[in-house]
Amino acid sequence: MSEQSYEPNMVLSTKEFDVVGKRPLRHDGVDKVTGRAIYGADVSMAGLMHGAVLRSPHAHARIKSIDTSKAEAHPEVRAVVTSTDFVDPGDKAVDLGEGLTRLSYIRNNVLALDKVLYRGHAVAAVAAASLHDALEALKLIEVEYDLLPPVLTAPDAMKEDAPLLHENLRMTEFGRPTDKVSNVSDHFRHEKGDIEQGFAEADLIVEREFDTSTVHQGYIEPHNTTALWNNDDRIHIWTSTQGPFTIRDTTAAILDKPVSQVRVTPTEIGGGFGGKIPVYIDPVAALLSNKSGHPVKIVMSRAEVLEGTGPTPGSHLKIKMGVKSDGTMMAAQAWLAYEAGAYPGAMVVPGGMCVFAAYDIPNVTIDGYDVVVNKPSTAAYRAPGATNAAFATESVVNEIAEKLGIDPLDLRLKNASKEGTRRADGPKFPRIGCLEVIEAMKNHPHYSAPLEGPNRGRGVAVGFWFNAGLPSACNIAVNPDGTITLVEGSPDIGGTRTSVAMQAAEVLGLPAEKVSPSVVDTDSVGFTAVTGGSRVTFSTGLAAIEAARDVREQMIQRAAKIWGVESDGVEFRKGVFHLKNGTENRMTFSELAAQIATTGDPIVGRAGVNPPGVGGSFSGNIVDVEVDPETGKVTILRFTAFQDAGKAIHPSYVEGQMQGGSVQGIGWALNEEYFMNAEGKMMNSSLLDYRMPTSLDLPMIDTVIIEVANPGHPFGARGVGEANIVPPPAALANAINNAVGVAMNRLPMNPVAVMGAIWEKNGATD
Amino acid sequence: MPRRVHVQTTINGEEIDFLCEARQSLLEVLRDVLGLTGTKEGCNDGNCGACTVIFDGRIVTACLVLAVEAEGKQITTVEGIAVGRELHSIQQCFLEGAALQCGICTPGFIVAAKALLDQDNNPSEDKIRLWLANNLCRCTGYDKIVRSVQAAAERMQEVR
Amino acid sequence: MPIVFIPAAMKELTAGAAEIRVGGSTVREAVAELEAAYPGIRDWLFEDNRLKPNIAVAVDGVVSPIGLLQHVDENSEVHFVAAISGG
Amino acid sequence: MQWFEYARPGTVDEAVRLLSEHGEKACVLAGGTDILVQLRGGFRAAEWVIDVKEIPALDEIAWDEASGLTIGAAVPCYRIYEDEDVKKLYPGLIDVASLIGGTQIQGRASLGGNLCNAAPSADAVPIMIALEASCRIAGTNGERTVAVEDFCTAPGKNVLAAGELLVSLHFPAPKANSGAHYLRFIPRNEMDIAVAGAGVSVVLDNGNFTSARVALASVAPTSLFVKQAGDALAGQPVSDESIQRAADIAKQAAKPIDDMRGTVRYRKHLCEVLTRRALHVAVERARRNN
Repeated sequence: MSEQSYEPNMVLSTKEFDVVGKRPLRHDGVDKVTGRAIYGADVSMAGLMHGAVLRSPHAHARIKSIDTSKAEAHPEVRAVVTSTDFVDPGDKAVDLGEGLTRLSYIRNNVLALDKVLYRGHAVAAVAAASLHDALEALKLIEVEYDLLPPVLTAPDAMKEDAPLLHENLRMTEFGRPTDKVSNVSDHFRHEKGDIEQGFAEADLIVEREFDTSTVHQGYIEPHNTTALWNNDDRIHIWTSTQGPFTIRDTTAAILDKPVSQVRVTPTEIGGGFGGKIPVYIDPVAALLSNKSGHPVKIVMSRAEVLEGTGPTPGSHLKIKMGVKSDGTMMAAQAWLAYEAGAYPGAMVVPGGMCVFAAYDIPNVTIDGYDVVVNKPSTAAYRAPGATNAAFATESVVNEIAEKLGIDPLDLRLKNASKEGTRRADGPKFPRIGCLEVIEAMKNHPHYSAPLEGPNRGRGVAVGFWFNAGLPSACNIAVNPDGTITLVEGSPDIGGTRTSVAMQAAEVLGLPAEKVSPSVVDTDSVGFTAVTGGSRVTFSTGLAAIEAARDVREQMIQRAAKIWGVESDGVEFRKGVFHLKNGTENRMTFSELAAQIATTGDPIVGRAGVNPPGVGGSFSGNIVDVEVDPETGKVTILRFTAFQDAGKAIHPSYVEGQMQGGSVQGIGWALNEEYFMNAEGKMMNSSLLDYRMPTSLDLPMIDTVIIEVANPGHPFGARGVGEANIVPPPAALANAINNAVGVAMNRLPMNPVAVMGAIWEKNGATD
Repeated sequence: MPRRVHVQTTINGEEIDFLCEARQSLLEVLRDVLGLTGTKEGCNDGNCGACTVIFDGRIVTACLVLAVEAEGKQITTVEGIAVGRELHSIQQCFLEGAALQCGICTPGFIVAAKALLDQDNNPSEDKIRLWLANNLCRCTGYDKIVRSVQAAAERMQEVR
Repeated sequence: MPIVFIPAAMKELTAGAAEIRVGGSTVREAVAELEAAYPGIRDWLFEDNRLKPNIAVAVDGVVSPIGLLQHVDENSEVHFVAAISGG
Repeated sequence: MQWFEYARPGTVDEAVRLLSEHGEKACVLAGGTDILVQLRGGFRAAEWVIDVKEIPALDEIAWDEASGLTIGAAVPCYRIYEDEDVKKLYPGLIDVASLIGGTQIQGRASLGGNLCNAAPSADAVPIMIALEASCRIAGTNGERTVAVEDFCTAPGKNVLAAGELLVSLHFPAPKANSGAHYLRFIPRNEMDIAVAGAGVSVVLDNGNFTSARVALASVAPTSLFVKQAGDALAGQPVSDESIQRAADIAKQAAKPIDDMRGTVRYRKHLCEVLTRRALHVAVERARRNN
């Protein structure tokens, strides 16, 4: 498009502030454009050894023996470890940031004990003077395996005669343990209303099945860690992680040490998207350090990242929806089976909570199955579980709209969830922006723009993510020059130093540039949960607001002391302290800050929060595509992303989240997949063949930020990191269908798949 | 001790010599021997562009160059893009345009974009996208990167 | 009195009742009353004398960070939902 | 990575001497975009890496009307697509030089390396076959010349004996009213391996094909020269029908496999589509050269 008659990035602002909503430069920006920022792999120290991990070449096998003697004899090798080097503290249930799991699962995933459950499963590790030597030494480790048949998909793993990954895994059903040994670790159900009655009252019922492939978060920076097990038995870890406290707690649990003995310094982090929450190599590096007496650094290769860390689940889904002929949704049923990978914990629980979240439907049943398969143990990925579910639901909703001859956005408006709508899992929605997002989509010039030419089509879809609150801590100190230093524990993956600093600045009437934010180690700030769940700008932001209010109160008291009045005689407006009652006495923040040292104690604000009032976020896409009917290749012509941000604290980085999430959704939709052979080997474990979108595969990603204030945040903010990845696959499926008349029910919708669907539609035999 | 090779080269305008093993890549030597850790490793097989450097006037991925090949060459890394305390227009525009989120791909993009603007000060959006297609970014969806390169091109034209 | 919502899959514990009015001013007190009336509720919700880590308490639609300590009033709706965070 | 020694010979003779001295234990380094990945991944072993980029004969582009175009085996892609003679006379070569890898890869990768690597998916090979290119090979017993279509023998294998070095590639001067084009299909728009590719050349005369050549990528163990597809066009009028026939022949000739990049059916189908589309572009180019 050469002439743009519209604004590519719009903010539908509902409330203005002094700092919040502006676009200051990010505080860590200069270091990141000059190459000075220190990421995990950049960490270096005297005596550093390089670690490397031996990984299973088999997807499912029993380990008969591991002989490390030849590797140990290698002249450059300083240490070799296997799972027998862990002290076994016994098993227990632990909650390490991403819900409940068993410690044994995490420990066995870090280094396999008796079985390998996926190709790429870590088996042993070495530390040597150089990485080249460490890699050569890995070849000297002899592992004897008894091969077992692998099972690679949820439907296969659920069969009665399927090979079992865990001989003692008993299914939990409806919240209670059963005696059934199975690859299904959990079966849950949400019910609302009377599903039979609902379908009986429907005029149109659409029922479809869908499959989605395993996909990876695809952060550009591989996992890395440097561990020093010091002579005083304290362990210091420098690592690239979304959750330094999670790494601390998990590593301590695995090594059976008190958390106080583990200190984690989060380095700059090169992307995570949920994938850098679990622990992989940190305890291994710690063991190697303990054995060698040196600090040990491990950096994964790209193949290790793809084969040995947690992608997000592939899934098999069935959706059935019934509507009145006027479009009123009467009943909806979902059957969701997600592949957890090697250990229980597929993202099917949130998938079940999101699958019909956008709609107010009186009768709903949702069944979810958490299924282990011989693939890497899965991890969160941006609105985990929701994208799979929305692909299915939104595809069915689009089909209903087409069958009823109703505009797909009108159908959604008619049934949209709103404040007070009861969700299928029970609670009522608080204030949400579902309607407002859909209305903004309808009103956008993209939706009414003509789309001409053959094989072109337009698609829409909406998505939802709950977002998280969880604990955050923050300290603020006032400097004599009128600036403040802000200390937080949330690794900054996308500009959150600035979005957090801006909230403190707003409270104190300062420009954002007068805040100096730092992300510090686990010994230097109060417990802070992961940078995940779209929570940092909300929760750590709230901590910053509270800490800033604490500073403001102390500053008011100090001004009152200086002026010799009670503190209620001082008023603070826009960065200036005023003496009430008519006099001209005023002090700017800087003027007062300069007097702190001579008028009393240093001023330090602090806050720890665990906020309720999390605001969920709705999102939507309008996408235009052109399909080459001879190759099945999909070209995106135009893409507009919509999302409710509550209040966009820093609109540029909100847009960035929307654009990045959209493009990850596009990659998931069109090309990304774990292409496994029958033996469970990933055939495309490189960035050449795991096809993430390049700059040449995309148009500009236009954005519309909708602001439906979250009552649970002083400025109205909602987390914006995740909901944006949810709609693209369904919107693209819809657009492809609109372009060439084929309903795609499987991700990825790559050229082979689209061509196959076109052939099937045309009845072509060759 | 295995035989090491002595290499003389020029990095960011400074003559440098180092010892390396023949099997070490330029990326390894930049990062581990010379401490120039601004050049990042994302894949080590030429497919992500995070290790992009300018090598005798052309951008290459440093993971696919042997360090011994640096003999007598002129190399520019991200550390050599700013002039003294003055950020390059591309760096400034990346900051102003919010063209980075996690920042791990940023050095590669900045080096690649500089090489582009050095040879074409008014590239089309398509040309920018094609030129940068060997640089993967997973955070931004490229929109703000492309816009920031366009903005830098405009700014560099104004300066001239 | 607050209303505790019983998920369909748990209704066999409550003789089929889906919504139960109980006394108490915190979730913990409400659960204690519920257990007294319908033994088995605690086993579903608790492990090691605390709420299972994969279960969260939502009062009036808002997931409570303090769980069992959350105050409930006369008209509160109490749900036990899955605890999730995200990516 | 495995330990190896490095040598940078300055002449063909010196390179040949090193290669014959170390035999199977030596490998040649030009742009390194394939070989370094293979050495690092352990797919290939070498104790000596012989860097041939500084040998003048491997590093030059030369054109004259009588003998045609010579491209040194180690000349990186960007120098090919920035060369004025190549731009004017061999647009088909520009097609491939500008689509191998991305900008960074094109700063290093060479046509010679693409050929020696002998991947079934090599993008440069089909167009070189279509352009009737030949390979100048130096060895201890002097030089020999091999047609490009005879150079690769199996995936990763070629006709070079131990001690032999590919020096340069030769392209005959383009005939009047000729045109060529390479078209590949990839799921992304850059940075991808051809699912299938078609390199074609045509020579026209008064609305008829005088001759044509068609070669395919990624649908056989080596780049596939489909002589019968080109022969079917010779003497035929330039028309949708004649082009379609040639495309159908290409499709029948393809012997692809199922893998992560495509199925047999899909790849055979692509051979028809790509050959047809490439021929139309080649015809357009031939007409413009009138």
